[in-house]
Amino acid sequence: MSSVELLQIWIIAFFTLALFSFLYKDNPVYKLAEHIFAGLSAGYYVGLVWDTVIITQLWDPMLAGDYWLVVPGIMGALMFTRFSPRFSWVSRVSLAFVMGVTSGIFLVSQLHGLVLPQMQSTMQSLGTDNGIGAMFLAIVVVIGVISTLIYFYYSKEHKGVLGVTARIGIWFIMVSFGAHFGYTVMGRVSLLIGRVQFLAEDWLGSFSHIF
Amino acid sequence: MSFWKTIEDIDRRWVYLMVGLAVIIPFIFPTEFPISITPETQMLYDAVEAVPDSSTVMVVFDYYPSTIAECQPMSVAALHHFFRKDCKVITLSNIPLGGPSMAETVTRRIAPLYDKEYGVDFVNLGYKYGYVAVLSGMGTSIESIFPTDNSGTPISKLPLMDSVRNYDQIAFIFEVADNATADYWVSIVNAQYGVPMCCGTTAVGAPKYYSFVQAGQFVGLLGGMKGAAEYEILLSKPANAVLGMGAQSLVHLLIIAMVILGNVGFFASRRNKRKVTP
Amino acid sequence: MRTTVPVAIAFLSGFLMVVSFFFREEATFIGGLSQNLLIWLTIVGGFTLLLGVVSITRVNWNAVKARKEGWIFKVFTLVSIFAMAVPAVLPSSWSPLFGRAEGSIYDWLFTYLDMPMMATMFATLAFYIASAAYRAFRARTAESTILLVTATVVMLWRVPMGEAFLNQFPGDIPTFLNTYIMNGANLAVQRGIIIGAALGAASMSLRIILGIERTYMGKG
Amino acid sequence: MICRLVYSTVRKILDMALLSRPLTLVCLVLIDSQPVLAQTSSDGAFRTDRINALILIAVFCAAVLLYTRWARQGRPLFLRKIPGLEAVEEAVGRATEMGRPVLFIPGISELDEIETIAGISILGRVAKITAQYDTPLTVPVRYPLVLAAAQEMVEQSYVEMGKKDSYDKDIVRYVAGEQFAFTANVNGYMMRERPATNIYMGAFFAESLLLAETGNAAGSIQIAGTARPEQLPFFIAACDYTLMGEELYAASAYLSHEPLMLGGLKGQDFVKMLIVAAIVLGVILVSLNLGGDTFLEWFEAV
Repeated sequence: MSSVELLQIWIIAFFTLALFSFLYKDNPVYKLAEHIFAGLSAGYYVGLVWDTVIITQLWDPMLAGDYWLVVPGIMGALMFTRFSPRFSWVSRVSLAFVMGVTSGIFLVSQLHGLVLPQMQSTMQSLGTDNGIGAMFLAIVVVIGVISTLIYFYYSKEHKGVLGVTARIGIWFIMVSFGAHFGYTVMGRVSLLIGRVQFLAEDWLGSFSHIF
Repeated sequence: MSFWKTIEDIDRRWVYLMVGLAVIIPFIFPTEFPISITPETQMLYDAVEAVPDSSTVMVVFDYYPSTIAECQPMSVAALHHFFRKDCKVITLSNIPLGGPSMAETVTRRIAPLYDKEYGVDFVNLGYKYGYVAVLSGMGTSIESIFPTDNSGTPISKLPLMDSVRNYDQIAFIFEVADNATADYWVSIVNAQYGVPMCCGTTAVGAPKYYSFVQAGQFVGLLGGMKGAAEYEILLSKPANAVLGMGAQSLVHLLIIAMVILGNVGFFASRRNKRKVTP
Repeated sequence: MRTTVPVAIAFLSGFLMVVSFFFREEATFIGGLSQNLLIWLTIVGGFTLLLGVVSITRVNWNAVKARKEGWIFKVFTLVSIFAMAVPAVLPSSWSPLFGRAEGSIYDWLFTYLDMPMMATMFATLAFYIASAAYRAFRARTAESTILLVTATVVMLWRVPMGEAFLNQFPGDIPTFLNTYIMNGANLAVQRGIIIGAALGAASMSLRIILGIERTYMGKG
Repeated sequence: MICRLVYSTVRKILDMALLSRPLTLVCLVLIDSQPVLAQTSSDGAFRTDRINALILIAVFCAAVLLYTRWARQGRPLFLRKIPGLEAVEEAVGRATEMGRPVLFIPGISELDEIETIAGISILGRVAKITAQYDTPLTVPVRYPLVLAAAQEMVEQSYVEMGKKDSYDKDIVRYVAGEQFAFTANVNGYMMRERPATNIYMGAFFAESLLLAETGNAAGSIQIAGTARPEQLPFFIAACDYTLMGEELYAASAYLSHEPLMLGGLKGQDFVKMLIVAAIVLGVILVSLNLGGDTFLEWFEAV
């Protein structure tokens, strides 16, 4: 292991332990790590935007003769008027463009790409053609979807039939949330395992090279 | 009563300490348990197997470095799988923070194992702002959205990209995501361009995507580290995800034990209260 | 002027995207136009990423200048921003330390400081989730009991040791869980939520396109 | 000027096309779509195979716009009471009694997220209560645009309650752009200042539990609301009250009585019922073999 590698491992270990230290108590080392973290993450965007947007997407194609790109370039630059109290309204133009295009795609893709297919695959046969198990599953899905939709229906009081359906809905919702919680525990633990793998193997391993 | 009260009001730092120990112990005393394969993983494996050899596919790195432990094993396994099948791989990312560099590092680590060459067998397109625009735009022309690859080489100079114009030339998309970008791959690319795709996602995201699998919008699903471990087993390439399963097991059991203990305490102290105040 | 122009732009660009969805891209003028708008969006939008950087620099700079409490920490934030940003925008032809490629300062700071810190912040969640489960998971009502039981069983099922335990019981519990819980009840609820959320997002988009919703424009 | 003209003309055309005859459009879905759908994949420029999406979009837009118009005209539109809304007011009241601050986080997403907008409108209501009782309020945000919108909202609330003097620009403050840097900072604040009440309303991600657990450790009363299903279990586990999913939007519409929000919600409700009806119809047709497959084709996304 070279001394550079050793240094790198110790730097990672220092910041890892600094952030974990908050679990015990708030402390200055944690605070230091927290502030460096905020700065680095912000700085990362500068390099990324400079390279992937300004150079490759804007500057190079413009030199190659695509002069129309002046328009989005100016619009992008106008975003910064946001910081001047007098001219901040100008940035709305750029923002409106971003919001407009995104909304246009969203309006269509949400209804077309999500609502239609999800409705379609809910319309399953409740018959016994595919066996009792499949029938039971189809019933669970159909009732679950409908009762969930009803639970999130606000135009009527949840009384009578609507009330009963909404009540079934909340039970379904709790089953799903429970499943979600169980699943998520796995995810979070995995990430901790990742850090412990580093600390146990790389960092503790490096001790033998020093001492 | 006081015993249960103490148990219930225990300082949370003791809990943290126990979790820490539960993660460390399996690394010292490793134990192995058989890993069963869930149908969603099997479906994903079969679907990737069914992709024609030597066709062009996309492997998407839509995750932040923070979830590397869960997501990276999936991308690694996917790359093994596609390279083994001699597929041409295009990688890209919709994650500004770290996405493109992870794609670069991982792919360049795996490719030499299969004698794959950059530009001919695989290409890293990198990152562009605005996933909605990127996903829609590539439907017409990939080059218009990504004029260059991640390191600034013009797309026209990469032999692999000669035959690839838009989604029509992509046989399969392997999305690995730790966030909602997977939804947009479904609602835009799958719905409008009909490219078959599957998804590897964190355990947090997985429950939502069962619905997409059943609707046929995803042909398979890997849920969290367990899903990754199953895929590694199917590929006969056990790696990090399989290794992590021991620690995973112990922490799960610890948390379950704590939930049970907490509830016993809750009921016990409630009964005691009833006794005290009739 | 200050409101009308942005509203008109949002309307025109949004409406164009909606219309182009119903026409073949290659065959029509509108298809080509919408493709151009998408390219523009990747450029204009890219700049919004920088707004946050300017904000955080300003906030910290002001705090340091006014010697507010804890200003010394803010100095570290400012130094970190510049250490990351400045070498990244300098051309790599000057020195291999500049630019974004492997071996650059930018890449080094990201790999050895930023990335591990992100992963660590996320990893602390494992501790929090354990203490939340211990403290808050109580069978108080019928609903919370359902939540608790499902969570526990799914937790068992998702790890090899737990699965081995579940297999001790009669009936194929893992298959039952996968079929009727994950692909049954869970799937149904998620689908209901997906549909509801899609309607919500679509309604928001519609209102933005028509200029009814203007909150995003903020003050001024 | 020209922009305005174009805009108002198109708007009028849309209004006429969509608002005047929503019922006709609904009928269209049920009667007319089948023959049109039959002739899919023609090679013309217009995608006839996407006519089903067109119809859905048209019905949806019509419903939302119609209800929005009604709401603006002041027609009484019923919304059921959202349980948990009183909880918000009670929790702020408790902070007043204890003389400790209220912490409000309008999510960590950008202003283009519907949840953020809902969160900010709930913030308006909360700020009115804190203004009335002179309770300190802190609102950390993660985006410059959210900062501007939230500042404006809080200022307006204080002015409306006649407390312009007690409004401080630093009530709403920009913290950090990175998700966990933001969380780390807010967590630090919670442990140091120990607010009596924490309210989380908006889009939350992995930080949900980090915030809620720390808040709990600091002994605060906590109320949360988010539409993210994956984060709801954590809020439910760690907070005293949680608004689930669309309850967040309903709450903001209910509290603000803003016709825009109300109209949107009512329109969505209307379409939701159509969807339920269509699913029931589809299930019946498929189960009884009454041409269900043809019916299913209407929902094919291409």
